[in-house]
Amino acid sequence: VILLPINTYNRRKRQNLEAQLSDANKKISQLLVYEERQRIARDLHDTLGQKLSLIGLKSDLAGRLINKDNNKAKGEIDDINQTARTALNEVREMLAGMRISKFSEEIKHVKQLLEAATIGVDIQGDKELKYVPSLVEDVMSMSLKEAVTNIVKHSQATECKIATTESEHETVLRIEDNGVGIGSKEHSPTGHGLDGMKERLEFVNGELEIKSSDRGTTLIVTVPNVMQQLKQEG
Amino acid sequence: VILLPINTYNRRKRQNLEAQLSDANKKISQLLVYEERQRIARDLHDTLGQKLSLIGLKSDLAGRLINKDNNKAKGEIDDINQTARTALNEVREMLAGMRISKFSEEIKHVKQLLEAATIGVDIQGDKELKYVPSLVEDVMSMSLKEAVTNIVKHSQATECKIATTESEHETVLRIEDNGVGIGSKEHSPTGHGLDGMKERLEFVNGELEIKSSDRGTTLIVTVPNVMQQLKQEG
Amino acid sequence: MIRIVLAEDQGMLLGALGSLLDLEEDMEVVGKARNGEEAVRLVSELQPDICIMDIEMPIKNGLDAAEEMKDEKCEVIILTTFARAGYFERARQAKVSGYLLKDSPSEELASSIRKILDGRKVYAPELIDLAYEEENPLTDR
Ligand SMILES: Nc1ncnc2c1ncn2[C@@H]1O[C@H](COP(=O)(O)OP(=O)(O)OP(=O)(O)O)[C@@H](O)[C@H]1O
Ligand SMILES: Nc1ncnc2c1ncn2[C@@H]1O[C@H](COP(=O)(O)OP(=O)(O)OP(=O)(O)O)[C@@H](O)[C@H]1O
Ligand SMILES: [Mg+2]
Ligand SMILES: [Mg+2]
Ligand SMILES: [Mg+2]
Repeated sequence: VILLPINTYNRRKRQNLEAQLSDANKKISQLLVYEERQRIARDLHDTLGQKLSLIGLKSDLAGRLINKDNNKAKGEIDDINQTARTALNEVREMLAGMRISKFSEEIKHVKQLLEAATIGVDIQGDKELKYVPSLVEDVMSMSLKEAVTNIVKHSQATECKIATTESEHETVLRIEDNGVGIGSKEHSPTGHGLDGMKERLEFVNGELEIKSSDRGTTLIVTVPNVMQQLKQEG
Repeated sequence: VILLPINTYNRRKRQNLEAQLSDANKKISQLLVYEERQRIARDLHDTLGQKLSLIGLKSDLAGRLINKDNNKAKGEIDDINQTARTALNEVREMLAGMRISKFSEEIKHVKQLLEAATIGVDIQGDKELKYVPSLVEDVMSMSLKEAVTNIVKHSQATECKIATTESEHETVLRIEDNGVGIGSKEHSPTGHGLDGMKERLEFVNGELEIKSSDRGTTLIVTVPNVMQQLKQEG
Repeated sequence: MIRIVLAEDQGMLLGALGSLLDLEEDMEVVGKARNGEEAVRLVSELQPDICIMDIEMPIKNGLDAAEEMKDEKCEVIILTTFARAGYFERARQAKVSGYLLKDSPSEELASSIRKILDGRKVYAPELIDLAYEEENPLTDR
């Protein structure tokens, strides 16, 4: 009689804790996203700060030059104009970088991109990612976008197939084109799109596999669903 | 023989979960702070974008006005100058707000600030806040910082007294200076430091009281300790 | 005449700052450096009254340059945009007389220069960051 209630109590307490824990883990994964974004924001503020200081000093100077040397004052004003425009572009880029990129929206986006380039599109599998935390979703979206941008820019393909398969253990994204293949160009690649993709994937324990021949290129992005495993153990 | 190991297993499992949970909770509380900061960051980026557009437009205008109406051109240039400074201050505040501000560290910080300005410092009461959750701690730190920045910038004081009193029901922070008092300057105040402080305090159900005469200014920040009541109930 | 050496790696900023200070009747910019090393050399060659420096510069940053100028007669002012952990403390150790915002109005900069030549120190509160060390004896009060 004594043992049973304690056991029930323990079990209930554990279930309670488990629910809280899974909730907590979800939030922690979001936290990672925020940290990453903050890093980006900070980087950009440095250049932004420089530009705003410059505008401050130059407007100071222009104010003093006016009536004394209008030509010079005009030169300073033109510099200010140019600087403000550059800074504004930086802010826009920063804002774009901070926006949450939902995978389903990225799918729509790349579809438009391919259609605009008159490349046939075939999309298979889920458009919503169910198992991945938002940091991973972010990385998947970025990978998809980079892969399709490359197809449009480099592949000369006429067809593109995008397939998503999700299981409890992993999420796989496959992007296939029937173009000329990577390495067909003589000059060595100068871009860092694929490298950037690899780096971001590494951060979430994911992988990038590239298959390429003169009949086309296939990118396979695989990410393990860790959070899910944690749930299974409990 | 069967019941005991299961019980031990359960207990160990529970302890494990509890440890993870307390760890997770710590991270969640940080997350809340990050979310708040993120919100601020976003707001500021919007205003920053607007300010830069404004600078772009005004510098365009000033460039056209010069040689035609130098007075008007000068007016636009002065606006640009003011706008750039405000924008930079906003970025600065945002960066400061994004840092984790522990109250005990803020105390050290304002001490340095006052000493650098050769204002005498007297710090009384606890330097660690025990009862407040981290969001409130953040607000307290920001209030302390703004109050002391104001003293350094505006008060002409020679002495500053900072006192913290914590009870289970409320936390009170008192910042006193022996300067010229608020409102001694003729022109109406243009800053939003004190308004910002009030707004943030409202958000955590806190209050700001300002006492000021020509013998100095006292700010009293009071925050109820709601979380504590919650803990007692639990 | 107050003789000034400026150091700033961003060309437009260097130009604007120089013109602004030259507009002050009692001031003259005698040298402009694009990095910390050049600043150290110009200060020892030209023996100015004051050296105004940016922090983030190539080859040698402003804080390291200020450290090397400790024994010169010349007063050092550091100009920067954002507070950074530990920078202010380093500036104090390098015995700089001023630590100011890069975007402070030119009258304010000019008046700070005059104050500093009167033997005072001027620090912008916006830039005083946390020195994350435990104890920092702030001696020179
Ligand atoms: N789908 C593809 N078909 C053919 N060639 C490709 C494809 N994807 C990439 N490449 C080749 O690989 C190179 C490297 O791609 P990567 O994305 O790393 O850089 P990039 O696209 O050139 O520049 P960035 O992505 O930085 O704008 C490309 O320059 C291109 O030559
Ligand atoms: N301790 C003080 N002693 C004397 N005057 C003060 C004091 N604190 C504030 N003031 C006066 O009140 C005004 C409003 O302060 P507030 O902090 O809101 O703005 P600010 O400091 O001018 O600008 P900001 O905080 O936005 O940089 C100040 O401009 C100043 O005139
Ligand atoms: Mg690319
Ligand atoms: Mg203020
Ligand atoms: Mg620089």
